[in-house]
Amino acid sequence: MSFEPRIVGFLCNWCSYTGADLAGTARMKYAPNVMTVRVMCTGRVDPGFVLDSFRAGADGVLVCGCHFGDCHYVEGNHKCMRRIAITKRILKGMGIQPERLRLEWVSASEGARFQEVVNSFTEEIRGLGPIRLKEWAFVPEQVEAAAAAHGE
Amino acid sequence: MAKPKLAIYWAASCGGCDIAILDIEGKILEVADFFDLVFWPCAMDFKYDDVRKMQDKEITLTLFNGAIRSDENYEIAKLLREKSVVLCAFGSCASEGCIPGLANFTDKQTIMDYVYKTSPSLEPGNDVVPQTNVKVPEGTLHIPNLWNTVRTLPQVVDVDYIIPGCPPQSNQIAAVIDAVVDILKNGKPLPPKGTVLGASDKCCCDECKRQRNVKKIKKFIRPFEIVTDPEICLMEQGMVCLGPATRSGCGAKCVAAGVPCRGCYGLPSNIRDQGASMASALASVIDSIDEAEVERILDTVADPLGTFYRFSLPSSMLRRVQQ
Amino acid sequence: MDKAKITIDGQQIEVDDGSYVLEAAKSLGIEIPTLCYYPYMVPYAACRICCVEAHGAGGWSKIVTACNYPVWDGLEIFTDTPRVINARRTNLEMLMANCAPVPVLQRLAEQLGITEPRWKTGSNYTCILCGLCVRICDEVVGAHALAFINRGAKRDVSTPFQLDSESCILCGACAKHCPTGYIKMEEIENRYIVHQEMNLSPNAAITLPFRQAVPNVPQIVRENCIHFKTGGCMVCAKVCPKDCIEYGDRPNFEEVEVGAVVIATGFDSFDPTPMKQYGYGKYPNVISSEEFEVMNNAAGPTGGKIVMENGAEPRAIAILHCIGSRDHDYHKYCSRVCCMYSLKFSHLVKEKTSAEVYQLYIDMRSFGKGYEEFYSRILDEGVNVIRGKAAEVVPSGYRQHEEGHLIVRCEDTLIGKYREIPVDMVILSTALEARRDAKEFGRKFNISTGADGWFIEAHPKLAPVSTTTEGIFLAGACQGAKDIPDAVAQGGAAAAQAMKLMAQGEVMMDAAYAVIDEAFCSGCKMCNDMCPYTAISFDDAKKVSVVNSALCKGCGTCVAACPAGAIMARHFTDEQIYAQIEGILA
Amino acid sequence: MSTNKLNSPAELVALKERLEKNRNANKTVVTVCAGTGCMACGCDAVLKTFREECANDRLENEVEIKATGCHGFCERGPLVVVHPLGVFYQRVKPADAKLIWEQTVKGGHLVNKLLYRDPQSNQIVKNEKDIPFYKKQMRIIFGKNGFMDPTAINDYILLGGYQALAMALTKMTPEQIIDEVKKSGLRGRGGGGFPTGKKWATCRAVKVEPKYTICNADEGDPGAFMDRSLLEGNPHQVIEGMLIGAYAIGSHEGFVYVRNEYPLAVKNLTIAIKAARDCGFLGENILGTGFSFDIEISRGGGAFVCGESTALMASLEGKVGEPRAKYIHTVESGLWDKPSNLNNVETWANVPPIIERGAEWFASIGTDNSKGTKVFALTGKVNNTGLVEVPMGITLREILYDIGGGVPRGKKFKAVQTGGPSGGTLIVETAEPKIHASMVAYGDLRDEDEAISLLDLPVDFDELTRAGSMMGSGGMIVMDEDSCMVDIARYFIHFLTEESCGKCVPCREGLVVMLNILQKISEGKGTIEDIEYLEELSQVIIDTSLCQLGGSAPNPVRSTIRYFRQEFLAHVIDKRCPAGVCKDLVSHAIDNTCNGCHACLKSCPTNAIVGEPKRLHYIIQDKCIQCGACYQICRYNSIKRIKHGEGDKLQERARELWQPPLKKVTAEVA
Repeated sequence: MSFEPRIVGFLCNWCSYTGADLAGTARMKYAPNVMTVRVMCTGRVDPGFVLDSFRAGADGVLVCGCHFGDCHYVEGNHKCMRRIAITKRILKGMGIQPERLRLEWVSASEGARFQEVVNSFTEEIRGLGPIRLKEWAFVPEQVEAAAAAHGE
Repeated sequence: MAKPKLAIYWAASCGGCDIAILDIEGKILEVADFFDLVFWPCAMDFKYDDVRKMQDKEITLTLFNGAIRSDENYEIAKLLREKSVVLCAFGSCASEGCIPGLANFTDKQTIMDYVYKTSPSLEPGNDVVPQTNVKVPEGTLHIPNLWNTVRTLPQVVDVDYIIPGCPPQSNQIAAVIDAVVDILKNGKPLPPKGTVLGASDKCCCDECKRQRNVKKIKKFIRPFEIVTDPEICLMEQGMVCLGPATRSGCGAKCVAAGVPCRGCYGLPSNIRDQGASMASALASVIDSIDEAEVERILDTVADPLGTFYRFSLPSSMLRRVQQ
Repeated sequence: MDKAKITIDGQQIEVDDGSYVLEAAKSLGIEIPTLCYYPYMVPYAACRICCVEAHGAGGWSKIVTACNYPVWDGLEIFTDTPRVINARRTNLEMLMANCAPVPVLQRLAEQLGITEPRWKTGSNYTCILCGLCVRICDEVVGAHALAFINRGAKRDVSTPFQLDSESCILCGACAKHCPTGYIKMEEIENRYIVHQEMNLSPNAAITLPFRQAVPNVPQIVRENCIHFKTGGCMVCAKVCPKDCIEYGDRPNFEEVEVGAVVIATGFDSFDPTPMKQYGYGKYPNVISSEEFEVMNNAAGPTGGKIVMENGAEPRAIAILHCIGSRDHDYHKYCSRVCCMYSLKFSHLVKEKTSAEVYQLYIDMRSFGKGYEEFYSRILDEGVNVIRGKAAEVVPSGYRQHEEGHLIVRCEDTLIGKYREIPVDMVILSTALEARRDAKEFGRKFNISTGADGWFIEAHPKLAPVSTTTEGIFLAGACQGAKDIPDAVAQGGAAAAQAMKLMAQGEVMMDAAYAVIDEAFCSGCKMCNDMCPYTAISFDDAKKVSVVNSALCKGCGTCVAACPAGAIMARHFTDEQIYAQIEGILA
Repeated sequence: MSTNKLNSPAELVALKERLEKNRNANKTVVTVCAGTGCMACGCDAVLKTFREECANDRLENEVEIKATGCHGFCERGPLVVVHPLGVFYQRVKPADAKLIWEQTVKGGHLVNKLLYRDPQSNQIVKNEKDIPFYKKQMRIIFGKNGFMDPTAINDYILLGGYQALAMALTKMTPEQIIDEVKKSGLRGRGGGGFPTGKKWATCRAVKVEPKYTICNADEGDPGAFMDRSLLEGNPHQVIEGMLIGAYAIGSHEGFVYVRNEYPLAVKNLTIAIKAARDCGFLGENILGTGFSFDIEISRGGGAFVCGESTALMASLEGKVGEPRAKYIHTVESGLWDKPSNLNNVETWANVPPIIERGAEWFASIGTDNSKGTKVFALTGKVNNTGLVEVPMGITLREILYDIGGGVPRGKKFKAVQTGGPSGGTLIVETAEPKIHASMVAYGDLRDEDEAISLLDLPVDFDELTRAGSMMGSGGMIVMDEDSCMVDIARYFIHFLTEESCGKCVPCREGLVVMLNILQKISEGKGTIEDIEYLEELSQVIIDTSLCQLGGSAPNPVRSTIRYFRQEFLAHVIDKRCPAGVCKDLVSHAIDNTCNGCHACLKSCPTNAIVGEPKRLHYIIQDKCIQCGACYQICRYNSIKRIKHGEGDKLQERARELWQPPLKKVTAEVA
């Protein structure tokens, strides 16, 4: 069975979430891989959410907000843009391809665009393959077994 | 009544925490007076076997400093957990990984290669690399195995309390000891499990005397690049100061000296990832709405990960770098 | 001050000692002719036209100049003795002998009964060297940019070294007071049609801010006022009988606390200069609709006459619709009002001139009440309507007599033919567009603008005058192109909305807002500047930041920014979101 | 020069005595006139020669060489006087200086060829005072000039200088001084003739501080140079006069407005002011009396109008030199709107003698209303030109014949013009018929047309004014029969047109109109009406002009029409210029008296004269530009100025009559 990426999508309430809604009501078909978390504004998206998504097993994170100038909260999207920029650096430093995090501007009227973004991102992640965080959890049994092996 | 027993141990650490304990000055006599010091390898000659021989929960209090990064560290951690009533992660290494935890940015093999093969201070051609088991005529010599990933104490055993800091400030140690004495002497109830002792819930800024105002940053600078204004928030002067994302308790001494906070007291209670939190805050105050300019400004942050995760990498959300 | 009793032509008058005969005579209604006298300057006594005969005790008499002869008690003045008249006439003749027949001299000559000067020296100066210009620049304006040069018959008025003066402040006082027109302001805009500057009045320093201003009192325009350039002049203060002139007055900024704001900032007119094909700015007789309005104004530069650049009446006018509207290169929207005002223009043109009018339109959108009827009426008036957007305006230059005329090229889509229409004037019905500072302005009120720059209403159908910011309402063309009835209707609605808020006395709040936990906030002030709604303030007593929940819109930007995790976004807490992440990835 | 400040009048007296004691009355002093006139003739070189000779012979201690101020007899410069012999040498060349040095200074002999020879008696005159030119003069003001070095204050003190000041400051109140000046009858010498004492009294009465004392040294009249000579030759007397005046009116600041074309005057005055300051005559606490006064020099650009008091003050203030109406007098509101007392150089110079010798003495000189002396600059067609100081009331005849020595080349006096450009031209004698023949025909006889000779007119303020001229600053231009009055009027009006400031209409435009008319007349295009127009314009310009420059500007026209109406009529009716000056109305022609001396031919700038030597010469009329060069040069009176267009006719006739000259033709000419 082919790899089905798991993607967390943070969508702003006013543009992208509505845009997604529009795509839905317009019966536009798009990849089901994106699981959305609604936030009031992309300005709410904390880098911690992104890191936590990867920790929790996501293969990609998509953040969608209003176009510059259209932000319902004037400039929350600008702040998001800056935070995403720094988050990508963290991801890169942590050994995760920064492409796995994508920021897109989708307005309420851009259902088609939402469809296109989701599809292309899904395909991109599919190309990148799954990520499994190595040695994230501490498993005593593994450690003890190794110790035993060494202790001979 | 028999004296309560106290154990102090160091795992992967620099020894600074032990010195910090000694730094409580006269109080150390009070400690010696009140406690029966049963285990402190740094200070006196004790054998692991002596501990192994003890009854379970015979030790009243264990102050454990140092990260867990070898079989030995892990074994003693488990041992002390068994023998102690209260196990305290003492200092940054034990509680969040600290400097030893930066090893998680790389892996065991790279470290071993560098230390024993490629380091410039080595004689060329050296290929003597320590082995866990070496057979010698007298038998097999065993060296504990170094782990690929550094762990924190709470990640490997159940920990009751955490005393943060690299090292914990002496006055905070003294206060904790006073509280412990108070509990033991007067039968006061224990704080809930998991409480962070010797620190507060607020962040470093709480103790910082510098004036804070609107922060708008066009370029990040490093401490040696300017002569700092003694009155104004270092972050407003363009430095990456981890103070806002660091638990208070240290007295903000570094900041008072003009050196930005590096975050040794660890993350405050309400957040999950010190580095991400700091990064988010920092990105928020960058004074630009132009993507290219934002990237340019971010380029001025030297070693962002090392800066944001200097003390907390093993306890952060991602814990280690992915290869 | 001491008084002096003097007699002028037999009439007695008591005036201030030391005042001048001319003023005294004036107050008696005796007009003494003069060429160089100006009430607000030191008498110069150069023209000698004002001479009168002074008689004193002891029977002496002499000719003196009235403008600067100080009165004294017992002085007797005669203004019309033969000697005086002769002196005036001869002096004037001397002037006329050397000067061009300028009207001011001609008039005076007529008054003194001279038909032709007895002498002519052959020189023909326009300047009569009355010195008004030099003195006004010196004494009143204080710019000291003009002076007499040379002496005797070669005397002239000039700037230092006869170069462009650096001291000149371009006030024009010299030109204004020059009685002969010798000094002229270099006319840059010697045109009937005032492009760009949509002034309804010349740039006088004392003016009404605009017609129908409230309160309807004049004000001093500092940029134009001589006093504010040189510190001199102040003639208005001398003239004002009520001492109303106050040079120290400055615009005041007053802070008013309000609970609701109605934004009605209107629109900008589209600048058709970039549309090269219509030649706006290139051909003088291609004008914008706003310029046509200025011209049509009875108080405008042409006095309401519809004229071409050269002052002549146009014989044919083309009105081009949809300039900048319904145009993929400029504005895609329909500006809604142009069709109707274009029709109005053709009506006005027909009414005021005998010109032929051509309307070139894409679609005639006469949708309002009575509008279609007006359209029919225009058609009855003989206006030519051509369905087809004008392609270009070119000069007609085939024949000499056609110079300066224009040709409008278009396709008449109803007959399917290419047409060239010769006209004298082209009016461009320019689009309505959002004010260029709308975006910046919107930021002040935290309201957003759409792609076209118009302010966005909260909901196009359900909340057409509200905005996403509570208490801010929109009215008129700032929200989108609309005509007067629509704007008035929207204004009424916005006012009602504002009234509603006031009547309620309390404000309903959204449940999603941010809260700062004092226990965790250590006052780093990271969040304070973060809030676009200035909902976060700093509590200096507690050294913590606090969120005003009434102002907070719950966007959560501050929550993400707080490095200590002290801020909580209600309904979007960290725990909730982490739980969601955990949940969807489980 | 003393650098010791004098702190009391007594010290001044002591200084004078000391100087007198030190002076060797028998010491030989060679004075060389270093006035501008002599300087132009080369007195510098003469002076240098004397100094060299003196140095060569090591006689510096025995002989003093002194450069003095103007002696007045400029016609004969450079002038040298050897004291104590009192020998007066004239027209001394540097080579002559050597001769004088050897013969007179060292040897005590006279050098006859350099002595003055009276043209009338043909006698040699040894002493300066015996020369007729000086005999009729009364040198009150210029008296000290010849004896002192203008740059040496001690010379002035030795000659009694500053004694009047000391007297005024210590023995007289300001009121007494004003009284004395009033009694003396001194009137302003600048031209207006306003009583000086009255002016001072008015200025003193104004209760505004500060008051300014101004000396008008802006001498603009062409031909007048007495102020210049005075400032150059005796600046201290002017300074002393100003000091006394300032004390009288209560002023503490003074200005000398001097034109920058007088560099020597500026230089000498600067030196004198500094010396006076050093000696304590200027500055704070003068001579220990508590009175303070100082003088500043202001140099003018040389505009004629700046001699007018209000224009001068405007110029002093740094503004354009333009007059303003004087309905409020400058003594009340002048320089910087403060009371300002302005007097002319010569007026100031008159003050010290009045104080020193008393009002009665001064009032004894001159006529009823004009007291004292007046300096005239005698120029034009007269033998002895120069500066002459004469008592008021002297007749024109005395000035012209006795002092001036008559008209050169045996021509006849025609007119004398006094008072500068704005003055009038007075008839003296005329070769023309008194009444023009055509006048009878027009019935245009007037009172003024009665022929009168004004040769015996006493020269004073009122008489000159009555005669239609004015005293002015003292210019006196003598004209002989070759001067055309229309041309003279045109010349002066042209000058005034150029120099009018242009502020008021009558002066600026009226003069242009007048000039235009005069031009027309001199071109033979005038009409009878033009003369009437000139008279009418004159009246209106006088009536309505802003300042006295304009108010007196028509004087040249008025006076010439008054005395020489017939000459004007000759121009407008006969189209003829009797004096043969107006180029459009005259032709030059050679008559049969020509002896072919060739002088005229060489002088002609356009080569219009042709002729072989010793043969009759001939003027090609088309080429002649009527410059008159030949007329001036012809010694045989063979060049005739005749009515325009008649030259060839005369020359045709001359050709018929001409005969080769005899050997000795010159005898009949002399």
